[in-house]
Amino acid sequence: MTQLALIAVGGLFSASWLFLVSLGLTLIYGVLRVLNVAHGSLYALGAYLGSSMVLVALEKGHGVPVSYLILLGAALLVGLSVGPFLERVFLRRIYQKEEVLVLLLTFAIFLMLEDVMKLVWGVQPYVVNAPYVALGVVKVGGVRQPAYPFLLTGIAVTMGGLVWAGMARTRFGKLVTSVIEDREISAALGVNVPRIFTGAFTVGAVLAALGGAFTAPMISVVPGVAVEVIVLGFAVVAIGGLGSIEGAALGSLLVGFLRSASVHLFPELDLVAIYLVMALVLLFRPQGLFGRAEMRRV
Amino acid sequence: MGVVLETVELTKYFGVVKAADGISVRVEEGELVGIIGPNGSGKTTFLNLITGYVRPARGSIWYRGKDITGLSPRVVTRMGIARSFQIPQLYGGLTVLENMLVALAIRAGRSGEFWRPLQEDARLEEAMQTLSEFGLEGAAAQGVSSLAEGERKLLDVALSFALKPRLLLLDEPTSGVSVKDKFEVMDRLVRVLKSSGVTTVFVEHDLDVVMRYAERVLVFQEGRVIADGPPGIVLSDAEVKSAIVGTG
Amino acid sequence: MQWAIVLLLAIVAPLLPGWTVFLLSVALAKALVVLGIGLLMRGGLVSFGHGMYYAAGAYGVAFAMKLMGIREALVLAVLGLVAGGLLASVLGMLLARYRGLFFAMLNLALSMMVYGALLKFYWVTGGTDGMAVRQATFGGFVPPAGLLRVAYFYLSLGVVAIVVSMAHRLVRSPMGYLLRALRDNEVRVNYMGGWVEQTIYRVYVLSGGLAGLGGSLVVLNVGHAVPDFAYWSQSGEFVFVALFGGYGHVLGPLSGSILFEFVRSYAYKVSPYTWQLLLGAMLALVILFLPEGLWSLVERRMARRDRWGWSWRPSS
Amino acid sequence: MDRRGSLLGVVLLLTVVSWLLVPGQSSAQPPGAPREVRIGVVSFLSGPAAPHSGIPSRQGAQLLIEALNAGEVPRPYNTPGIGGVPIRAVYVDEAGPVDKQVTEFRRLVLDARVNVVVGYISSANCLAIAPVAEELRTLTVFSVCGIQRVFEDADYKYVFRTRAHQIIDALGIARYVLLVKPDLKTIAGINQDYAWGRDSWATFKETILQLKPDVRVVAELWPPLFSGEYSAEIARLLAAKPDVIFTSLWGGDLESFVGQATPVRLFEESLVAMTVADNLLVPGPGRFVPRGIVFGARGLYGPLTPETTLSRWFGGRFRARYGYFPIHDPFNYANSILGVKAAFEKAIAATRRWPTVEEVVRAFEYLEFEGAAGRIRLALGNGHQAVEPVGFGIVRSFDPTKREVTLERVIRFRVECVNPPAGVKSLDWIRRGFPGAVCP
Repeated sequence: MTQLALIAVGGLFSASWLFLVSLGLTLIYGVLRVLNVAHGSLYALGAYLGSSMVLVALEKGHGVPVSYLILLGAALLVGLSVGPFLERVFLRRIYQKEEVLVLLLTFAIFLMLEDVMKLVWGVQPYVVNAPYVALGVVKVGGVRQPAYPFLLTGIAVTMGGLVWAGMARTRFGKLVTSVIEDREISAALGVNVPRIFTGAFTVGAVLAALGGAFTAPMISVVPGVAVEVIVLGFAVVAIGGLGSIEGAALGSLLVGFLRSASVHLFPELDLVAIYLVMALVLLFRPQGLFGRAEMRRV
Repeated sequence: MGVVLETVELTKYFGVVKAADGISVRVEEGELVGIIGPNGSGKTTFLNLITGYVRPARGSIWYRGKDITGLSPRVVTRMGIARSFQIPQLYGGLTVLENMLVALAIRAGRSGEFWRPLQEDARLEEAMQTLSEFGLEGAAAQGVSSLAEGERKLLDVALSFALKPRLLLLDEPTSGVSVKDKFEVMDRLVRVLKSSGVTTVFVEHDLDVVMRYAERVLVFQEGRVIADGPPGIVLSDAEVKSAIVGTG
Repeated sequence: MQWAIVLLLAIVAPLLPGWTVFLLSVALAKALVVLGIGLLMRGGLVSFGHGMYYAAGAYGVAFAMKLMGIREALVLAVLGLVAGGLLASVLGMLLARYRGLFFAMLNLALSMMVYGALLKFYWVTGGTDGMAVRQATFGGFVPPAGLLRVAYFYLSLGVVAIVVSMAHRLVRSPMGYLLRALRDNEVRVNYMGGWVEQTIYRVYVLSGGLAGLGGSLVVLNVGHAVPDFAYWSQSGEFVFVALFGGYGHVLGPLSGSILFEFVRSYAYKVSPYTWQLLLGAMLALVILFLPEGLWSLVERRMARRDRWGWSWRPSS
Repeated sequence: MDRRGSLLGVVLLLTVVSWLLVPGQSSAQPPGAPREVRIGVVSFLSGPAAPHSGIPSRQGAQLLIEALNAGEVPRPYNTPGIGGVPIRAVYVDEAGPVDKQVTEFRRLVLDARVNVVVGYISSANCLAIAPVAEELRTLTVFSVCGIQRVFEDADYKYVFRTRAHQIIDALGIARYVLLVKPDLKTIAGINQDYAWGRDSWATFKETILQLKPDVRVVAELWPPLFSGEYSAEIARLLAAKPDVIFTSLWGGDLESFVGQATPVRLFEESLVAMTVADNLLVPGPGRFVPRGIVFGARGLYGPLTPETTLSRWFGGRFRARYGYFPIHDPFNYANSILGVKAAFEKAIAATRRWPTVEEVVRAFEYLEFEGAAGRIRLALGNGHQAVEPVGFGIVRSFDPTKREVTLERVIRFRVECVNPPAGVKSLDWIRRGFPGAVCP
């Protein structure tokens, strides 16, 4: 019983994190058809800026509660500045090119940002876990569990909900949906597609930075944190269906629970679990769980 | 004269749209059949069904006495049914000549050959000859993306024609072609087709074209064949006229 | 054209400083992988998992040496080709159905599983510590230390020369054109009666074999095989080099690979702390301003010469 | 001889000796000396292994080389440079695939013309580089990498390792926990899923089961390298309640693990034994060492460093310059460089001229030299592989400003206790019950 409860809670934590990491990725793909490798860099930027800002605030004597707002602020700062910058300066130039070329461009951006972060923050590790510790622990099945990951779950659900509602309810969201449905027709109908692109990329960047900023209190932020995120995010998005928000949610849950179960039941599988799911899903449903199979009109 | 193509009660719905609703049609050897009908009446779907691009929910398709229902476009094409497309389906990165050479290599079953060049003398000769039949020899070295729409349509048909099919299905060969050039394109097409004697079914949007070139007309409406006969008789029918003009 | 380059490399190599010869050998070997990936890319298929075939070739050599005691360089190279090709012929049956990003991602997933397997079966593969590969022999001889690198270099060069000229034939053959055709319009290939899956499968197996061949030559040069060979970033690097050099011409991957290795080594040398920045910036520039790869510069230049009427290129 | 004559003799002798000894004169250099000795220093300058390993290593190497050139290092290294010849360091990034490392090594030797290569942290890189060093006949001294296979499975002439292999860490910590917790019944392990994690856990488990066969293993967890998120693993460990948890996590992974395990009091529930705990002492905001853990530093380094003239000097200099007491990596790199100096100077003393590589190698074999933190003896692998003592303690307190821990119940294991005798493979030695081991 205890084990089941632990698997469930661990799965939920893992899934929340994966969803936070993959939501922006799938959104950007859905709108821009760009598989953004630099997503990992935005995540790392969020983590670095978040932890260093919290650090300064704590040193100045601000209480821990403020730090959550600071993390949010850091994510917004990164997303709203770096996001549009990358989109306008780099991506905009080559949208009409093949997807792979764009993907490699984001890979180039990723490489550059790796060293830029090193130049800005140095190679010293950042461990700023006050926000993590402050939330205390809860008991699950008689076993102490940190409460912070529940905050992550909350943020993941909120963000998922906001993005979903934003797409369904707001004018911008409807424009985005129309661009997703058919770029050419939307453009012909007077939708400002480039603006939609910048907007969607920025939202995706904010989400990536948010994932990084709120993961930072749990981990030691060191060079290279970006790399792991990319592959995990890609895997989740591929499982769920490229461009699908529901898919990212389901993919996260699937991978999260499998990882958690593997830790408790077959620890040897931990490393390959996610790729196993990915390969199986893609073999039987290549478009992903929620992806749409597109048929070409002739 | 034998039956080349026969469909029996072909049925296919896309959601609530009846793309094919029990189509039974028979095409004889050497015929030149025109299909007309308003947008969304199931004309293109009919071609897609025959060639295996779309699988029927019900019904069967017979080609020269063989059941070809559910076979893939590749197999159907190999059996001797070629088609052209409403939006020309060309290899945009290749030249006109290369497009034609690829068609010829595939027809000859040489597409897996990796040792000898595509541009073999015999193949080149046939390619140029076929292109000149369609009046495209002057554009041979051009990339297909730089062709005018009429030329693209012609090339699209030429590629199918080069496969030496027994049955040729053409999807709106003159759509996208300017009114001025429309008859010129059709004249050329029909001349080539007639001289080769290939059985042809063409889908058309334009009443005048069908009137002038088809030997027999099928009128489609909401996935059903509502009239079948010589153009002069069928197209003078009031119901048919309202169906085509009214919704078209 | 390619023969002129091969000849040039063959003459120049022994005169170059020692580490350059080594770098060239590795670059040539990797060019084979890139060439295979480039062939697939001509067909519109991008694999982010060819590292697994590269690793298959490398580990194939390591196991052949360790378990069977085979040390003959050429035999080992062929074994690498077979290992890569075999793995690709199995996985290709699944993968030939997929296109676009799905193809890319599925390749990535499979290669990460190969990576995981190499890591997991550590009692056989040595895990992340990898497997050592000893010096190979050439026709039964062990070259003296001073000539060893040159021998490996000529082996790589010879293999590359053969493969490049075969690839050059292939891209001009019906199969080569069919590959470009199906990239442009798969539907039309089907409607000509062409067998898309079969063509993709064949090219996929071929590219897997080339990756294995490249892996075997790299590991003979480097002397050590590690699971990282199958890691996604290695596969990504191959795709990058294919684009960098340009896959429109068979010499693109070759020149791209050589140039890339030199640029990377140079970046390590001049800025050991920020070489990624240099490399990233270079990649971004190529993608933004030369999306057809560096070789397109050469082609443009040659086209201009043609126009001036003193072409020295054999008719093609 | 009368007194005056003997006095004259003494004066003469002194003059000659001082003429020979005074540094700074060109005559202090042996004949045939080059203008400089170039040393390639390879460590991770980018990627996740940089902050806790690569950068401290480089700091240690740089500090020592500068001090050597200035002649500021205490005896017996108080002569400038190597044999009077100044050292020039060429730093190289160890990040990147193994073929890149082999290429860079060749470039160092053939293009940058280094005389010696020092460094390497990754075991895979050490295994790959060793044969290349042989081929290029270049003196290569490994500093940190731990894999015992390098010298147990092969013989090398030009390759040395001036630190003990990784067996001492896991074997030593197993002996330690058996001493401080003799009644232990259950153990668990959480180790990264790659060679270092696997080898460390195998060594620990085998040693425990060898010495106390009734111990049960209740969990073996294998998080991927650099995963950074351990809540599921920690929950499993809390539920399993093992007496002792062994971990070889290092760097950012270790810090993340500590950060996540502290609030749920894992370190109070079980005795957690960390072989690379000294990584937690690298400066950086917000980082801490939990109380009550078994603290290992891969030898006698960090807080376990013995008091010697050199260790006091190196530790003091290092702290003054970089703000923390050196952990094992800077010590390891310093030891490699000191070993090179010792070997060169031993060879110079023997030949009275600038030695060839072969002569340095001969001098290096079975060398015993004063390391930056105690003596280093090259006893294994035909005199190419160092043996070292190792020690552990339990953390009583941590001072975050000085970045220092206070340890209690410190136990040091002598060389003969934790290193296999020459000619015996480590794992065989453990399985056969440590024949010849001399333990407290």
